[in-house]
Amino acid sequence: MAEDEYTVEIDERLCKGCFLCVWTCPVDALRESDRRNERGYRLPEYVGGCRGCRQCELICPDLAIEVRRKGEGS
Amino acid sequence: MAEDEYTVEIDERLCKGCFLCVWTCPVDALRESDRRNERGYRLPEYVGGCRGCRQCELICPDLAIEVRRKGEGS
Amino acid sequence: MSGRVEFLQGNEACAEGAIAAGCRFFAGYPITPSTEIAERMSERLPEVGGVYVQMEDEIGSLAAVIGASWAGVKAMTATSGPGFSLMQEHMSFAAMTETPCVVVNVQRGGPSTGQPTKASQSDVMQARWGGHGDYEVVALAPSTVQEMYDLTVECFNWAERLRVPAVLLADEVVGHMRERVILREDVETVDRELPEEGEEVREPFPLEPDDLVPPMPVFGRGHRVHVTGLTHDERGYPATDDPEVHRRLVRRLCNKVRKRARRIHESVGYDLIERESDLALVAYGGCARTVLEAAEELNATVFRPRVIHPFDPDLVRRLLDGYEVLVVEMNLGQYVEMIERALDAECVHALEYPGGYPPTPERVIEEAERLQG
Amino acid sequence: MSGRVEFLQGNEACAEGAIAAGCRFFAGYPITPSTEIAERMSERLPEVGGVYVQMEDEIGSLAAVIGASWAGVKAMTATSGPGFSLMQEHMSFAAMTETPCVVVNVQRGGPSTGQPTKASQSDVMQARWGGHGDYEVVALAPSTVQEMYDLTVECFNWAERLRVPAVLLADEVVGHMRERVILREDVETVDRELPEEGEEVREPFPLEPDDLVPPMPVFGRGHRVHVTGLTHDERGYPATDDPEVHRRLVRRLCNKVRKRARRIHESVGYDLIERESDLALVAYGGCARTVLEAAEELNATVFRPRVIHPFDPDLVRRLLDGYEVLVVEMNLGQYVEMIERALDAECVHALEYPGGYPPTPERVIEEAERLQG
Amino acid sequence: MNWRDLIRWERMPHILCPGCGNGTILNVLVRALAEKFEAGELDPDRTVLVSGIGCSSRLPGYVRLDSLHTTHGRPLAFATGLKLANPDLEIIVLTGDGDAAAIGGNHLIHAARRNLDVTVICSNNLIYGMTGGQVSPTTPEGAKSTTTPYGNPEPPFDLCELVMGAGAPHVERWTTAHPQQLKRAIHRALERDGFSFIDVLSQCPTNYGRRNDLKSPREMLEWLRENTSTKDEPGKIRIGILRDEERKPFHERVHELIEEVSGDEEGG
Amino acid sequence: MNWRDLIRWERMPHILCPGCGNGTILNVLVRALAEKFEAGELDPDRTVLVSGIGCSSRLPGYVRLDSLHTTHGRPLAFATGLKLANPDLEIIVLTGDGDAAAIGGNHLIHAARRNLDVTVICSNNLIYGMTGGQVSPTTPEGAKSTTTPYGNPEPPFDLCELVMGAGAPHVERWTTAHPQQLKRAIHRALERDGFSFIDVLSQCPTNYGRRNDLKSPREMLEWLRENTSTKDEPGKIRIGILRDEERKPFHERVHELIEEVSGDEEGG
Amino acid sequence: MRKEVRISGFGGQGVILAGVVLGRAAAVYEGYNAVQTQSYGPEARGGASRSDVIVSDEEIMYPYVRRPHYLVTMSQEAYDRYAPQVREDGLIVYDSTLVEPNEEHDVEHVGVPATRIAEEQLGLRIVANMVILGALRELTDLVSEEALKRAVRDAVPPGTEEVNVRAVEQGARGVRE
Amino acid sequence: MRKEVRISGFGGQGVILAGVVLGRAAAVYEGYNAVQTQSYGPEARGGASRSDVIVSDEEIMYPYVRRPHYLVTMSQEAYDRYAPQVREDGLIVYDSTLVEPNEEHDVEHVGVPATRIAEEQLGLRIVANMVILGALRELTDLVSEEALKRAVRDAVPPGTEEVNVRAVEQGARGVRE
Ligand SMILES: Cc1ncc(C[n+]2csc(CCOP(=O)(O)OP(=O)(O)O)c2C)c(N)n1
Ligand SMILES: Cc1ncc(C[n+]2csc(CCOP(=O)(O)OP(=O)(O)O)c2C)c(N)n1
Ligand code: SF4
Ligand code: SF4
Ligand code: SF4
Ligand code: SF4
Ligand code: SF4
Ligand code: SF4
Ligand SMILES: [Mg+2]
Ligand SMILES: [Mg+2]
Repeated sequence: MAEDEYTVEIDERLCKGCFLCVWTCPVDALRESDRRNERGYRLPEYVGGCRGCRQCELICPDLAIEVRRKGEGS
Repeated sequence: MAEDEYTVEIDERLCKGCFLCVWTCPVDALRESDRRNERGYRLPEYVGGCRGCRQCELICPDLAIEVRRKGEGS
Repeated sequence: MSGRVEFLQGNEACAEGAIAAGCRFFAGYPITPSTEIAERMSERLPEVGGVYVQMEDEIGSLAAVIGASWAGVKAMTATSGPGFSLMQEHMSFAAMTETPCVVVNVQRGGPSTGQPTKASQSDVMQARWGGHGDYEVVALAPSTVQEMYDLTVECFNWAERLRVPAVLLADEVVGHMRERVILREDVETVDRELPEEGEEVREPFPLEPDDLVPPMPVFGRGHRVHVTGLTHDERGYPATDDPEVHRRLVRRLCNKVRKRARRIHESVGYDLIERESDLALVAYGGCARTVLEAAEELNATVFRPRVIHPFDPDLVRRLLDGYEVLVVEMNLGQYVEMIERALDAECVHALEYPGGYPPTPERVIEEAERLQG
Repeated sequence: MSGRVEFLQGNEACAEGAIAAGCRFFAGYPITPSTEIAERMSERLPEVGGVYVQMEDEIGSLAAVIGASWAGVKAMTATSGPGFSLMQEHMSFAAMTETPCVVVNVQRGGPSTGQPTKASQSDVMQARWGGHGDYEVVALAPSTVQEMYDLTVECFNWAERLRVPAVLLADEVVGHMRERVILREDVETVDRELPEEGEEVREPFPLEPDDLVPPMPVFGRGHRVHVTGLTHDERGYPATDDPEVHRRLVRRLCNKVRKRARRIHESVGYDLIERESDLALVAYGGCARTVLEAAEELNATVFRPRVIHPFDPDLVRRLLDGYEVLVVEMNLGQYVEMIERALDAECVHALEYPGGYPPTPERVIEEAERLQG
Repeated sequence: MNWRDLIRWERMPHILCPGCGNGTILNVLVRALAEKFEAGELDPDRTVLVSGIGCSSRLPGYVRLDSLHTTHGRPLAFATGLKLANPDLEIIVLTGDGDAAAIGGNHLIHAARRNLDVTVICSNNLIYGMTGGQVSPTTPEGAKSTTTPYGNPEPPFDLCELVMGAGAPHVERWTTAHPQQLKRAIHRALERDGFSFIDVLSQCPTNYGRRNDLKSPREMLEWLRENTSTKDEPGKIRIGILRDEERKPFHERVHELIEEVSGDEEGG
Repeated sequence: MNWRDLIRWERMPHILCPGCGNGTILNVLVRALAEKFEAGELDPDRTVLVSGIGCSSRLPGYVRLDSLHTTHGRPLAFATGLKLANPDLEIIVLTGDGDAAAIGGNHLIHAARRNLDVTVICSNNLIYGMTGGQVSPTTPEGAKSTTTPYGNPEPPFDLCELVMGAGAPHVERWTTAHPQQLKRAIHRALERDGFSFIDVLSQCPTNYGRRNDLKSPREMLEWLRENTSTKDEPGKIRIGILRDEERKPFHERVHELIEEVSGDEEGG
Repeated sequence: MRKEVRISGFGGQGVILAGVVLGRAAAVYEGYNAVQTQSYGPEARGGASRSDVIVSDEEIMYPYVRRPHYLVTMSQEAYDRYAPQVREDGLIVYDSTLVEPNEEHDVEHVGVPATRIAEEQLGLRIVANMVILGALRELTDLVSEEALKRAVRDAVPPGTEEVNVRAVEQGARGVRE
Repeated sequence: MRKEVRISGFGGQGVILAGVVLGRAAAVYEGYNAVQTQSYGPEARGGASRSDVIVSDEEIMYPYVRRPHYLVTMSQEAYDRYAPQVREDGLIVYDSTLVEPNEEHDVEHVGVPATRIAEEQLGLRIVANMVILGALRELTDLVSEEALKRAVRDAVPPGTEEVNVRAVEQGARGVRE
């Protein structure tokens, strides 16, 4: 499998585990994990395959996601 | 001219001289007069020819008009 | 007291008290920390055949309550500071039209949106002075969940007896705490006096009715009355140009409450725990709980009124003259201004305690000691 | 005083005073007997480049005024009792957000719709206590058409100086009468202090600003501030759970007015006509005209405050201690309750005179004579 | 029952100005009511008038029925309480353009949404009459009023569009130049179960006409007659029945719920 | 400008519940704004957020712009003052269904009528979120809330119909399941001179979903996606651009009048 | 000097304006103190209308007219209502076109056919108020003619200054003759 | 006897209900006085949640918990925040599935794997609150087991009475063993 063109970063401090990102991703590049953050919310995780549509970024109610094209600054 | 079938009574205490009755009468059976009531309002007067349409009665803002078919009680 | 023993929130007890008092109509608009009253009413009223309606705002809520009252039904609303502010025009209307109704204000921190979930007693003066014009209301302040029940009943009774708006001046402390409450079955309820059904009432607002309160010609019973917030004569007709009509009307509206101040205080009751001390503590509502505890420690006298309005300066004078008085309130000094009117202002001190919680007993003791030392 | 001599209605003079004070925004809703203020503003403001807008109600009117004030423009509304009741939530909001604004209440007979075209002073306590929560306002009462002009200017100045809502507590007597008025050109106007333009203001609500009043970071100048009616910290951010933040905030909001009580009274001025007598008459607003005349006849001392709120009990004590005091008001006893706090209640008497007109001097003399034995 | 028995004659003549459209509305209303009472379709002892504040809102005070003259803008909120607390009452709300649509706009749209069973007769004289002629939310653009001395810069509401947008099922518009049609409209409104709104374009000669080149009541009625049409004609205001649907009224929904919950057919 | 510069990070995480639609609205809004600022089409120093009270109304407190968090229901009245007093301000009003259409309904319809130049984003979650889940004027019939334990007996508003009935020229409806479209709608609204209303169907998982068989935020979005359509489909809620007209905004009318009267091009 | 004046008539005759003009003349152009009041409200709708003015060289405190020195009246209703209140040493100036004086009122009366003068000599019925005001001034010297005319010019609708000033003059002439 | 109890955890664990049940048991079925309070508002959204109960055989005036005798805690965050406030002679009952106690807090600790018991023995994670409440009762005898069970039956959603009562029993067993 070719290396992803994008990175998907989730700010664990902000995430509240609603999994809307998981719901919206058209390519299932995100999924629920069992990891919890400090406040006890379960976190999503990036499993690869992002196509950079940024839908997860835009829907996240907690502004916790940043999708970046590799090699680009933020 | 045949005698009118209707009487048109104007309660002078109530009339405020707006002449909407005069305006509405389809047969010009009412007209402005120069008589004034106690409060100084000019009064309309009945000049005959009423056809009993009761439009004057219904439009009068001061409930001052009563149209009666002759020989009928009120 | 016989009745069901329950462990309820003050707000829930208030709703139960209303139903026990005969309330069958509630119109409201949610607002923290009073919302549980509306919520419980929405569940309970249909069970007893009553109507719950959530209005578009607080202005409409009190309007609907007044409307229901003129339909002959005991009616209530509940709110908190911001909503109570919006109700003031209709408090004034209810007073003018002599409409029995109950308004619960579960006080939270103000001004403005302030501290929506925290306790306060900063609407005490507003209860009397919030609307325009001269009028009087009855306002009662509960200190326990049981009193949320009992004083709600009292509010209905005084509202009906006097044909006035009655205010339950609660606060978040008692509104949100849970305690044992006996849902009394033996509550005494008072119903407004009605004229004979089917009789046209030609003088619905007589100048000098018995006890200053005329019977209430509610709608739909053939009384054919006109009710207006304008200054009106005995017939209920607008008479806005006659100074004498206005004077007699508003004086009666005030006097029917003012002249009963003592009777209301005595009937609703107050706590007076007299101890051998130069110091008397005064507190009411949720804050009084602290003060009762502190007074025990301090061996000081305590006065806890349940009736906030009408104020009875003579009573206060009789009870508290000669003491150094410390008034403890969750605000920046409101009831204390009334006490100052009754007593020598120099002997009256205040522990002003806004912030969202009553002071601890320790804080009150500290203040009392500072005062005495 | 230099300026144009005019013969105007009090309400018209008020509008002219506002424009002289720099008011460039008026939002209102018509109501008798204040409407002429709106009417004149609708004509005059466009002439001087200002905005007149008639809102959908009084709630919206004061909201728009507060909005305009945050846009950096001096703004005002005018109303009477029923509308003033509707404005109470926003009085409380203006106090909490420290928004300079002026609210004119031309008082008419209440409660409720009452006597729409008749004079009254029955919203005096409402001006201070009408909204929920602890806050303070400045309220001034004019007795002449000239004072309708001058005290409107003072209202703007105190509103801007203290960042508070200021109330012109007028009444139908002075609102509707016509008198000579000098539209002074030399009015001293005060403008709020502003932070440097373009500078982000990180602490718009410092805990202890100079004189307790922080500069006002109006919108559109790059300050990037958040303004809320919730209890807020120095940064303006909601902090509704911290008792200390709330306490410090509301104490400052009240103290910036309370601590200046004397200064405000001295700066705005009051009438004290001392005569050799045991009797002092107290009156304000339209009613004071009667009392000044009666006092001359009675050879009694007169105190006429122009500042109604904040009350200064020390000043009153200093001026009136030792007198038998007769307070004359067009209501059922409001200002007199404040006087009772300051003086020995037994020496304080009231001529309560609702009904739509001030008492005649003869009526006051009669009352004074009855009192004196 | 004769309409004369419905007037509080001891209060007549009323305070309205000469030629005021509110007078015609009063006239038409009492006749419509008398007819309904006469026919036994309504009970005068259970018919209630509710109004706010304004010249139009003074009308209930002249009618010998139970009536509640409330605060400015709020009659529909009071009516909501009356109707829900006693569903047997037949409620007619008399209001003005300012009362209904300026300060009272919110109660208007919510009553329409809920389908509160009341008949609203809005005397729409395009002005605040009672307070002496200030602009109202129905004053035409450019018109003069005491607070629009340079002409009204605000676009007005179409009150019928507004209440229909809020969900009102029965909406009509007539004018005081159409008293017969107005009477029939009131009959229809009283017959409908649910929210009926009648927008009555009306004349305020004192405060609107004078300032807007319509010197007499007659000129104003002439204008109303000429500028309205029961058809969609360009440049004319549409009058007539604008919507007439059936929906269950609010009090029935509420009382059905109560019966269901309380198990009591009588609703307690 | 990067959208990150528009967030008051020191206040994050915000107080909204997990999966709250208001969060998505905040997200979309700050990105739309950042794009406008970046393009030089708007000036951040002159862009102002105004809100009432409710969860949705908390959003301005997280955005690093001038913002006014007012009283429940009144943001549009405050905005009227701001805009008229300083027409250079670009004003965005963030409101909820309760804030805009219950207590605030009157200001909503009057702002629409006047064509006040603001962009209204109404987070319509069909419930009062902030106070714990009471019925709102957009709660569907029969739905459960803490004050409709037996199901809601009231018919809801269609907010878009309501504001169109009041005269609003630019009206769109989207949902939080359509963030891209919502962002474009916000762009359009900011570009329009005049009253723009965006009804955003949004989710309150805590207080609406839980009581109405929509257990998770995802189920709620699924519901929103499935029950809405940009075409008129039976049984579906219509989303999209519902009206897009041009009319002169209110502040321009007022300031033209001022210029005319004062003879001052600058309006004083 | 302190004089109480009541100007009365029915709605539409301009009695309010007449009072305002008189007060303005006194306060702005004569340096007197003057207070004008009137009654508002339902009672002021239709029927009798009145405008009260107090003119004084001292401060005017209580602002309402109690017993007028001068009553100007342009309608029978107003005459009947207010004539009994006039002071014994007072004066009643009435529009003789419209008012029939009553012998019972034992104060000085002067009749001026103000409405007729307005209609016939000025061609404008509605300036009768200024005619009678001119007459009052002439009879009482409450303010100077010059002051009154200046106040008239200030207060009447633009474009009608001249006819109103002429009305004042005609009124004066009417009682001088 | 006057005992202050704080029950804490995160939102959704039912700590409020646990407090209400305890208070109800004491006030309704034991004839004690009891006051239950909790914190409302933004601070109560997400994160730590708590329910305070005071049980006493005398009148309870000041209603808030100052220094708890007993701390029941079902989350680390709550444990960390509230453990330091417990009285020296107090007791901390913690859900050992979720909380790691801290040696620094020198008061008696009892761990109960409430969440595990709820999940494994009752098949319903959300009754962990009743498990730990049962444990508290067993350890403190604050109210009788009977009283507690009756209160549970009153307060839990209809249909879930039995599982909740069993949870109480399992909690008691968990500390008895
Ligand atoms: C709260 C409040 N605000 C304002 C007023 C003053 N007011 C009385 S009637 C009225 C407007 C009347 O206009 P409308 O409703 O159109 O009735 P109309 O007189 O034209 O029939 C106003 C503004 C009031 N009485 N109460
Ligand atoms: C005058 C007033 N009444 C009531 C409230 C209480 N209150 C706060 S927010 C709110 C409703 C919020 O609902 P909505 O506008 O739909 O916003 P949401 O929280 O759902 O986003 C209420 C009733 C208040 N703050 N002020
Ligand atoms: S959408 Fe955001 S908050 Fe929700 S799970 Fe994904 S990253 Fe977390
Ligand atoms: S950017 Fe698109 S493809 Fe990539 S993770 Fe997010 S939603 Fe999936
Ligand atoms: S319509 Fe009535 S009030 Fe008018 S003139 Fe005719 S009778 Fe008189
Ligand atoms: S009833 Fe008809 S015809 Fe007869 S006078 Fe009246 S309007 Fe004319
Ligand atoms: S002011 Fe206008 S609406 Fe009012 S009574 Fe007079 S004409 Fe009718
Ligand atoms: S209560 Fe509802 S609307 Fe409010 S933050 Fe939580 S999920 Fe969002
Ligand atoms: Mg009107
Ligand atoms: Mg909502």
